Amino acid sequence: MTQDQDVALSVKNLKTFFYTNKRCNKAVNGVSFDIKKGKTLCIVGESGCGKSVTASTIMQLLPTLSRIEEGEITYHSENGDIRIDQLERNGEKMRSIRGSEIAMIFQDPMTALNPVYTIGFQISESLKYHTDLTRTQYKTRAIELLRDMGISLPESRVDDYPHSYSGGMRQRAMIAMAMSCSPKILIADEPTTALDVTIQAQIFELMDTLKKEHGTAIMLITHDMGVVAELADEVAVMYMGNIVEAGTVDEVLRNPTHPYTRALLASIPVLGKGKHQDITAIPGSTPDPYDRPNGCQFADRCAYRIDACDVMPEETQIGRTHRVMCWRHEEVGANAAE
Amino acid sequence: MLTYVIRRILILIPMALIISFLVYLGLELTPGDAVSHMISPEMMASISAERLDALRVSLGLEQPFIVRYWIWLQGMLQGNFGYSTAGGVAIHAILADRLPATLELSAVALVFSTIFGCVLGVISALKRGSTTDNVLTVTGMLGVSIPEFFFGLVAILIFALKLQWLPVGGRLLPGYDSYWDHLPHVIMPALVLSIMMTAGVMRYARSSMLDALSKEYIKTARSKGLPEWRVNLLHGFRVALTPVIVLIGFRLPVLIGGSVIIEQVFQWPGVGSEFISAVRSQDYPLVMMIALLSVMAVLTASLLVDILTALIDPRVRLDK
Amino acid sequence: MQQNKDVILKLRDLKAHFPVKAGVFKRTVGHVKAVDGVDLDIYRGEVLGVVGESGCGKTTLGKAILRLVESSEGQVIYCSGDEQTDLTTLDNEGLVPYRKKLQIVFQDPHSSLNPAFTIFGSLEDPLKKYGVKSRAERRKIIGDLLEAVNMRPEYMDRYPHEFSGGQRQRIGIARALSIGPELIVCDEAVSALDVSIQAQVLQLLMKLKQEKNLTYVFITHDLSVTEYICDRIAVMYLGRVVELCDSEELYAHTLHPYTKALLSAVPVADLDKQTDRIVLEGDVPSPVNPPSGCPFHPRCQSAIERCKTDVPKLKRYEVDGRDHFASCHLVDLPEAV
Amino acid sequence: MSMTNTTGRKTSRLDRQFDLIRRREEAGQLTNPRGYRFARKFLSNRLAAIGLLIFTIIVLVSVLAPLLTPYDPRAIDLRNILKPPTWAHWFGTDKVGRDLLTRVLYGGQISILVGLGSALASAVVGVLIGCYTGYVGGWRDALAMRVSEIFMSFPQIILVLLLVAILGQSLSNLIIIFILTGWGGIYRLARARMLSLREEEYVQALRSFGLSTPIICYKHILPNALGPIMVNITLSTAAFILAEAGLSFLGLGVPLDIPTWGNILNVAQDLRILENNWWVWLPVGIVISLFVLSVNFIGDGLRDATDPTQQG
Repeated sequence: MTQDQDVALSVKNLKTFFYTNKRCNKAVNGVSFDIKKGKTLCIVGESGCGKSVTASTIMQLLPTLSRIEEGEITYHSENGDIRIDQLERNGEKMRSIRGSEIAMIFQDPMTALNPVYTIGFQISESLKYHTDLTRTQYKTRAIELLRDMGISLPESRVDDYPHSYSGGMRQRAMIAMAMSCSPKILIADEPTTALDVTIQAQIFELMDTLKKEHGTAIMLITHDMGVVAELADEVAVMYMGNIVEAGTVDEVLRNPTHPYTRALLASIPVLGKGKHQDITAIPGSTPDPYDRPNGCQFADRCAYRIDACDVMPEETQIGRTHRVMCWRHEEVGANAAE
Repeated sequence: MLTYVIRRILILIPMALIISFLVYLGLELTPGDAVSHMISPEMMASISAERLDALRVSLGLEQPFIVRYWIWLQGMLQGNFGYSTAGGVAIHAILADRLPATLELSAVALVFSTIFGCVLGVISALKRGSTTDNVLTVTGMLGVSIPEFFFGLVAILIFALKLQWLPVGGRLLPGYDSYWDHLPHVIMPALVLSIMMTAGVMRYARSSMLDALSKEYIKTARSKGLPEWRVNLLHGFRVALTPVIVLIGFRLPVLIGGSVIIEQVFQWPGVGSEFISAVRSQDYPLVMMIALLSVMAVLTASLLVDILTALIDPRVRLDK
Repeated sequence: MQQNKDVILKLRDLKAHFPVKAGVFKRTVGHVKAVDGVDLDIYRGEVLGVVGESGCGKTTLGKAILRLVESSEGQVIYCSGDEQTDLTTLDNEGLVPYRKKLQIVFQDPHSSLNPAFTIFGSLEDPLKKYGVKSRAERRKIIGDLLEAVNMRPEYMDRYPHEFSGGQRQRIGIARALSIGPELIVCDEAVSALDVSIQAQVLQLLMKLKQEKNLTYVFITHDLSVTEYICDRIAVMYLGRVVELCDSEELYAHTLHPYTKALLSAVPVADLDKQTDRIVLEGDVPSPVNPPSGCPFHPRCQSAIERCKTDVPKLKRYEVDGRDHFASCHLVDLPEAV
Repeated sequence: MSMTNTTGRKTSRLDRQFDLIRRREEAGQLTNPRGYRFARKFLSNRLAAIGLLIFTIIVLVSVLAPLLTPYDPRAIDLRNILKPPTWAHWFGTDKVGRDLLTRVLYGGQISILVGLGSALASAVVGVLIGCYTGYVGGWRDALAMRVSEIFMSFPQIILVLLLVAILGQSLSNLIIIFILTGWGGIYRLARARMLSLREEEYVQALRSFGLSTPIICYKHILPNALGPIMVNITLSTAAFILAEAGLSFLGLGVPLDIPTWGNILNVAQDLRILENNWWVWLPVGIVISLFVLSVNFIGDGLRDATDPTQQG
């Protein structure tokens, strides 16, 4: 693959395994993708598919009982490439990237902020370690950031504690914290799952503005296909530790080529299609991560299953940007086009 | 914050009243002439039976129970704690004599165990699963399992009787009263008491710290690129501190209990050993007063703990 | 009004206020007006959707119907033929016959089943209470219930942790069905499930509704699901119903500005259907001190002077010959319709 | 089979563990554990298993004391006073020639009875009150809370001694006193668990069926609170055994004519015995410490086994 000029971070054949309870869970089992400058990559999948683990792996924020087994995570910084997977977990080099080059926001703004410190203090912590600002400038900058994020009365709000913020405001404060050092990449791990739709709309609008104004590359993790359709430039669909299908949002949503993607899209009601829309449930449930099928992880629930599916399908490039992991992708794709 | 403190105090007052009432009830039910609790024995010996009756009336003792309680309570608030039946000494004099010794012992143990307990607990939590952690955990377990007096006995045997480095017990020999003279006396009881307490604080600090470290905001702090010491101490320990302080407040009764026995083992002339001799000689007024005093100490400590936690944890402070 | 339909439950000016205590003496300084005057008729055999954002009182409304939270004012009238009973006036004993008619399915598949009991253990006590004396009979009933929710009867001897989220939710439905209710409140019944499982449970609910002639009050924040499953929809904001009409009608002719914003904010998984989003400013105000006048006016982009002072009533409008209720002053303005 | 560690970091102890697990996982040797998760986790905790072993041994030898020793714990033998350990008297003899091993064994019966019995009884009282008032809330809850606060603001030993002074010294009095002073802690624990468990959806489901309060709170909710309660019972057993020993050591616990661990230690207050006759007090002190240690190990093991957040 030729390296695009505008790729901010590339992940190749990444495997992250968890070792809790003396078992080995292959949470992320060989995923590859690029995050491009000024674009949004959505990683979509159900709970337990490994999407959040992928995000934590990039930030090296994994729990103790887990490790990167294989693969490369390369951050293309202005001063050359950095292999994140080879850095020490909480070493100096990794810390200098976290927060300043790559920032992250989390799913639940209620628990992601430390309850005993003011919002201003928590924002200034980032500034302290990644900028040359002086102590007095921290507060001005924090107020500025909060104002940018659309928090009213930032001058007084900056000295408030998280519990006096509403959920939406906390997520804004989280974004302010993440954006404080103008990172090149923003990883958002289900940033609106805990929020209401009207607040979700506010947060997405804010993220869209940031992407346009700062050229930030965004990796957005979500389980909601609607969010993908509205925000993504590119999509990667994950199932049980693999990216089963990836491509631009047009390719994946208009012409889904993996049976899982197709089934997923067919199983969700779409607003505005009325009461008589056709909905097909996916049979069965996701397999036990400790008792996975040998081959294709989706095989047991798949309408297209054949004997070949007992072997893990290879990743096939079916367009310049569109790739899929399925033995029968041609037939699936043909059906979709009908 | 002010509302919070006032609220805490207002909760405390009825508690203190109920407990003092119970203590008075106990006093009334135990054998002994009520007058003898209230006037000095010399006076008692020197007056006639008629005068005694007159005195009863003037002290209000023929009045209903609740009024007697009220009179007694007023006396208490003015520092009139009554008289010991055994020695006939005024209780406030006994307390004035014994309290400093107990406070000295408890203060040393409290400070020592808080600092060392927290430090060791945090180290143990940060190195979870390592050899250091395992050694500290088992040591802590031993610390809370060995009876304190047994620990004290072994210490006396080794350091006082065999090695003869330190005195067996007591606080001050007559004639020696500079601070340095009594330092050797305080070392053993204070250390024995502290080590018991330290083990408890350490175990608690460890689990509280582990709890704090598993929180989501620790991940947030790391994601900002903060150095580990800052993540662990400013984000982890600061939050873990609240339950530890609450625990130390709760452990005050344990400290008082421990000091009662330790004072006895080391013949330390504090309130605790006085209490035991009062129980042995069934000196009810003294027993009751010391019990009341210890409850008041616990209540005051719990108030202080509440205020302290409110100061370090904005959630507590701003909640109400 | 739709007189011809058979009403099963009438809510009349239902209010659920919870005291807020503060200050030195913990005096009541205000009330959380979780549900603040709701009038609703629920018809036999329909699926009534109750939608709104968190804190709008939809869950409290559902629980107030079942008396899982006590309402502070108003009536919940159960109708059967000519018999009408106000459930809020009954004591625990008197309520028992009605408990049988009304049941609830919960949101969280992890906390909705008792982890210490097998499925049989969890489900048998209600049956005992409602007169199934023999154990064999109870096992038979529970086995049949599990089959009805597409599970194997022998699963009744397993513990909840052996099941996936979707399976637990189906067990929760089986439990609600166990004593043969007429109306089931589904409190965010599919919200916590993965999307691929959601559809299974939704289709199961629809199947059961047909088979057992059930009525659902379907409480959710997910408008896409509501549209798919509900016959009528009530939109709630700060404890009140702001719009109520047939499901298709709501999407076709939205009257209330809040509903409009809500609908536009939902991300749609269809690239061809992207609409312009109406992004509301600010947060939902606190239900302790709701704004004066129309509770929505501080966030409403087309609010007029009148909205700040007058509380709009839920009024009936007729759009294309169908009933449509909304509480908004703007709808009364001539240019609005 | 060689593991490829492409990340190029140095391998640690943890890495080697991971390699082993992964190798076994891929070889299909690891299956989802069967049987009681709780028992498995408890026994895989080495300290807890050791604790259980020591606990069982001490309890057994105490209960079987009449079969194990030929002596009477109260038989005075003035020809054998303060004899150091011999084959005839493994732990030696005391001031009046009683066999110390026999006294330790018989003493164990009483000490364990006092410790375990008071812990169980105060747990029953605390759980009965805590579960009910915690579930129903309201004035009952407030009342129970106030009462427990009053009991708990007395330092335990002070309250115990106070009651000893009033009620007098006897074995049954001691147990009653321990229950009075001990119920508060477990009551609070049970209440706190109830406060969070009563919000669970399965509880609301039971309420929506109109089941009665005792059935809901004792039959359905209580089993879910048993984990922490069990842990608390072990911890309070340890505490009561220590308290009995302490009180008896002071001569204020169980009357001195009944052998208990604390009563045996009582003589060590005499400095001459402390210095010259170690066998009189050292073995029994070690037995108390071992027993309490074993109970604490069991408690810790229970806590880890019942805590779902624990991994490893």
